[in-house]
Amino acid sequence: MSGFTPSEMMTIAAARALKNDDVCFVGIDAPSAACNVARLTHAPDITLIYESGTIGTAPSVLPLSIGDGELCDTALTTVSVPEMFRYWLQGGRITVGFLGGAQIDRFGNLNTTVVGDYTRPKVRLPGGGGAPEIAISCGQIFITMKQSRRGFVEKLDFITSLGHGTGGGDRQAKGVATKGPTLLLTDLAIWEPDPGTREFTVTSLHPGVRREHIVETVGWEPRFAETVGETPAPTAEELEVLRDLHARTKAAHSGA
Amino acid sequence: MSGFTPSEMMTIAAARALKNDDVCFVGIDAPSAACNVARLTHAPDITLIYESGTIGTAPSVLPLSIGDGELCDTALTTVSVPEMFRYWLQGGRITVGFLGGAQIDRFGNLNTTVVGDYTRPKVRLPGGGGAPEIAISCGQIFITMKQSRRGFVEKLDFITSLGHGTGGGDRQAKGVATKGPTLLLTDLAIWEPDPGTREFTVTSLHPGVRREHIVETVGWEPRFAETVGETPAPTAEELEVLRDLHARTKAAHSGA
Amino acid sequence: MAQFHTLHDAVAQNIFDGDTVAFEGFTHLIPHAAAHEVIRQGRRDLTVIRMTPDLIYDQLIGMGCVRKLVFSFAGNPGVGLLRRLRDAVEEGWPHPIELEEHSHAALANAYEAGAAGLPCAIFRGYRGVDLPSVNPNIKSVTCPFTGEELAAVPAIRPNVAVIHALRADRKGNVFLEGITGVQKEAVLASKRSIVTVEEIVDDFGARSPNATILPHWTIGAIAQVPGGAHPSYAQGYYGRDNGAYIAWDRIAAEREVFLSWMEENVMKVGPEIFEIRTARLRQDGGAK
Amino acid sequence: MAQFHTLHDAVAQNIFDGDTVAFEGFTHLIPHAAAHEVIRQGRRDLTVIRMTPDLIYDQLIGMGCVRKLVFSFAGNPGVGLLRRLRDAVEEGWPHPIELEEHSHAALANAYEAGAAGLPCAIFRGYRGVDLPSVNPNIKSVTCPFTGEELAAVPAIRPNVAVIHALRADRKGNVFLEGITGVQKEAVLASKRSIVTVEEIVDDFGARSPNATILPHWTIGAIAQVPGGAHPSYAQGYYGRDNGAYIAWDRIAAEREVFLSWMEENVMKVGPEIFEIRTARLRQDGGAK
Repeated sequence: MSGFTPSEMMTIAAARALKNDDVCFVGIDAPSAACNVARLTHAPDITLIYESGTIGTAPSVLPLSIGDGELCDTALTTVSVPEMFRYWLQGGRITVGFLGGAQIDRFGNLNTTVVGDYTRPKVRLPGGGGAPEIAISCGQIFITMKQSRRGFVEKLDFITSLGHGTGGGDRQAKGVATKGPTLLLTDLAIWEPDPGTREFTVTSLHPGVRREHIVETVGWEPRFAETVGETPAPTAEELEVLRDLHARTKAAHSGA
Repeated sequence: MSGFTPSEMMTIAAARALKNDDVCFVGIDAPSAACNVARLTHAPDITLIYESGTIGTAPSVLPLSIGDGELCDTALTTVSVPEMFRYWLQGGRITVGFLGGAQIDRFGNLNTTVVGDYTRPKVRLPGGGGAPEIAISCGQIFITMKQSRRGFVEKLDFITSLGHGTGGGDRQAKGVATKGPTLLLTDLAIWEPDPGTREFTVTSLHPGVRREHIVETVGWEPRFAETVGETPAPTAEELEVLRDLHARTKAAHSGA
Repeated sequence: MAQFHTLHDAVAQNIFDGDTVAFEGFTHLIPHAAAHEVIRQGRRDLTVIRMTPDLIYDQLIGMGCVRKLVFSFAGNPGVGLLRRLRDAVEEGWPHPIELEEHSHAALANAYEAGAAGLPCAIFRGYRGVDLPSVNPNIKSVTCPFTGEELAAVPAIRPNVAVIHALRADRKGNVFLEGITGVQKEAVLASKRSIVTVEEIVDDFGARSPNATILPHWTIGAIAQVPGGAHPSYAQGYYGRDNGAYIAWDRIAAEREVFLSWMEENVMKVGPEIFEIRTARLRQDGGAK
Repeated sequence: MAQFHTLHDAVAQNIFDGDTVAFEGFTHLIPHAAAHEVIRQGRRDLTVIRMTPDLIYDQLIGMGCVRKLVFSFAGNPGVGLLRRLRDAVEEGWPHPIELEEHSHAALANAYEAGAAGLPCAIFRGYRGVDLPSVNPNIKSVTCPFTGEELAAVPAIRPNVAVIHALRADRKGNVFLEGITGVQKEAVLASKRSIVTVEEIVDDFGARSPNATILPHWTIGAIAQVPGGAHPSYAQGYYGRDNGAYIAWDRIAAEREVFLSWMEENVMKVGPEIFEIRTARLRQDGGAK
């Protein structure tokens, strides 16, 4: 792997999965970078929505928070937070939501609440924020996370947001009609749910990544698709757009 | 009764009952005139709200509808209709609501839905509009209606909005904490609820009106307070303000 | 995804016999031109929803387009009753119609719930009144925290919402301001939508960051129809034609007068007539 | 009825030990100056509500003002965790605090229900997750029309709402725009309110007819505190001080560093410091 970092590969793989007519509920960090790279490359008309209420934003730098002023300045319009969660998220108008977390299990359930016991936590994490309802109201969910045994666990300490539950038809049985996590984009691979069990399965390894790397960084026995592809390396254009975005962002945030 | 009409007396009596710090939910016709006369005389800071969403309006002419452009042009701000009914009316922020109707009973319950049977009506009236919730959510209700045996009935054909129900504590028993109708202002008199039975009782006769006039125009045996006053006749200023408002209104609406 | 059409095509491709259609606009921005196109195209068996039926539904009902009316206040604002609606309800002319009657608060909440993707709305309402006894779509839920009983009505989810807005941009984003009523909610609650607009602009330019804008991906068909709200009004474009509202009372009083008025003023003309009708009102009522 | 006060008096007269207080502002317009005044006046046993606790609650918690926290996302946005909050939850320093944890959707709906005078909010949420098992204030209601089970949470009804807005006029009407978050709902849901503003103007002048304005009769106390949102921002006045958010992570890491920072930057100064802190940000971030 030379010429790009695993993080860059993860972000660019996420960007590629977005379509020009998608309406995305964007989180901070990797999702924000992925959505904006998509907008600046193959999906110029993609609609980006941040939970602060900004609809159709086109920031020139990545926001540090989900409510930076530039998101509002470049938005088609900005609505109140209750309206955002009622009319836009719960109303079923978001095609893709991005999630990540401190812990994920094989079915794409996520924990961003606590490590350890809820009442006596080892680490008190930020909590769910928008995630519990993003997970059930968006048409589909893309998850971006870096692989590690601490994060990719056999059993979550706390279920903050629902993926495919216990697998199979469990998500539907819980009264949720949306697709849930359809892509898990990591620094090492692309994972997709098995059509039957809904367990996340490696379908593509990033350039230079071997199966052992996956096994070593996941706290369960990972499954691989019958044919595992190789993720195309970032193009020069993709890398340039992403790096320019990060450079502009760094300059803007340190200058402020 | 010379120098002013019974209608004018009714409107001016209603205007006088409004205070400078009231927040009024205004209907069309007499209530609109009363509220605007109050604003142009003793209550310059009164807040007028129309159900179209306009908050703090100060129209120079009376609107023909509750959503005329001038209401919006002169408003502090204008909110959506769902917000008007949720945050402002149901939220308990209105101190006085005005109601009227085709029929009223002695407890201030009103009918604006049908004359006759609901499914086979003799006259299909407009229906409740905002009235059912205005009646229960405003701090208190002022009713303006012209007296007639057709309108002041022993029993309503249909209860569109709640007054004091069957009297006494019935309103509270129905789970309604607001005061309900505290004033009934007619072309002939001022009525107030009896403190115990909540039946509307004549407390003041307009100049020149005798008790027989009340009895003749009401479909039940009307009650009179122990001491019945005489409503002060409209002052020259009140009449001038009201007539100017009507003249401006007529000119504006026929000119349009 | 917003598509630009003629009004004829917008209606032909989006409203079908038997549909549930909400034509909204609260005094301001009532979509008269679109309703007239529906009448011209002879749609039948419509369930029409509207808080304040107004002239627009008097006309649809009188022309026999309507099977059922969902409403909360059926009057000619400031003038009187709706005579064609009364004739249908009281005399069954041109045919009987079904009524589903609510209060304003109920319908406003029901549109809001529709926009919010909920199956029902809850609110404090209908206490001590008769409407719940004649409308089975008024139920109640109990607050699980306080035990208070709240009214519940089903969310409104029409097949089609029809509104008139001030302007669209070339992408199909739609802008409205002033008295915005329940139009945004009606569009968001509906599967399809038709939006008539006063003008189509390159972009909306300087505006409040919180302007009421429906993004193009929430909109179905857009048709430019200047004056398309007449005799209602479009803030900043033309004023309300109060005289037409007052005149309607006489036109609607008699079946024959009504039918010949509709023949002359709706059936024989097209949407372009609305610009002519509002020419005078653009001078006094609402120059931008 | 809005009363103009110094920030000192606004806090002294409206926030008391044991009160439930919502300091709101969603990234934009966070009322830092008011929170610092509460810390200076030594309030105790507060129940504080906020969707995104942020630095402002890290400071209130670290200074021992808080008995209970109601929240949905406790992070330093884009930077990391809130170290003073973690210390209280994990180590009980300076004393243990009680947590009532929700999702954003739940709290947004709960504020909305509070503003709307309802006892509870219903929404589609919390399916298949663990939060309802640790928060008894998450219940459910069944839609009486479809049978769908919906989540229910109690409405938020604080004793006091504290917000920072852009401007007030001389009557005490309050104007905000941009990312307005849940501030309007928080004020309307509360019994009392404190609003700090960037400036007081004679009148708001030309504006959208649908501008977000809280009428003076919905407001309690108004205090002019230019820069009062810092290190958050005020759209059109000054930009977000991202550097201060990043620096906070280090300041809050150690108890002693935190305490001495608070002594220097909060206890020993007054609200006028906020104008000085934002002077530089007014040039780059957000000249009007």
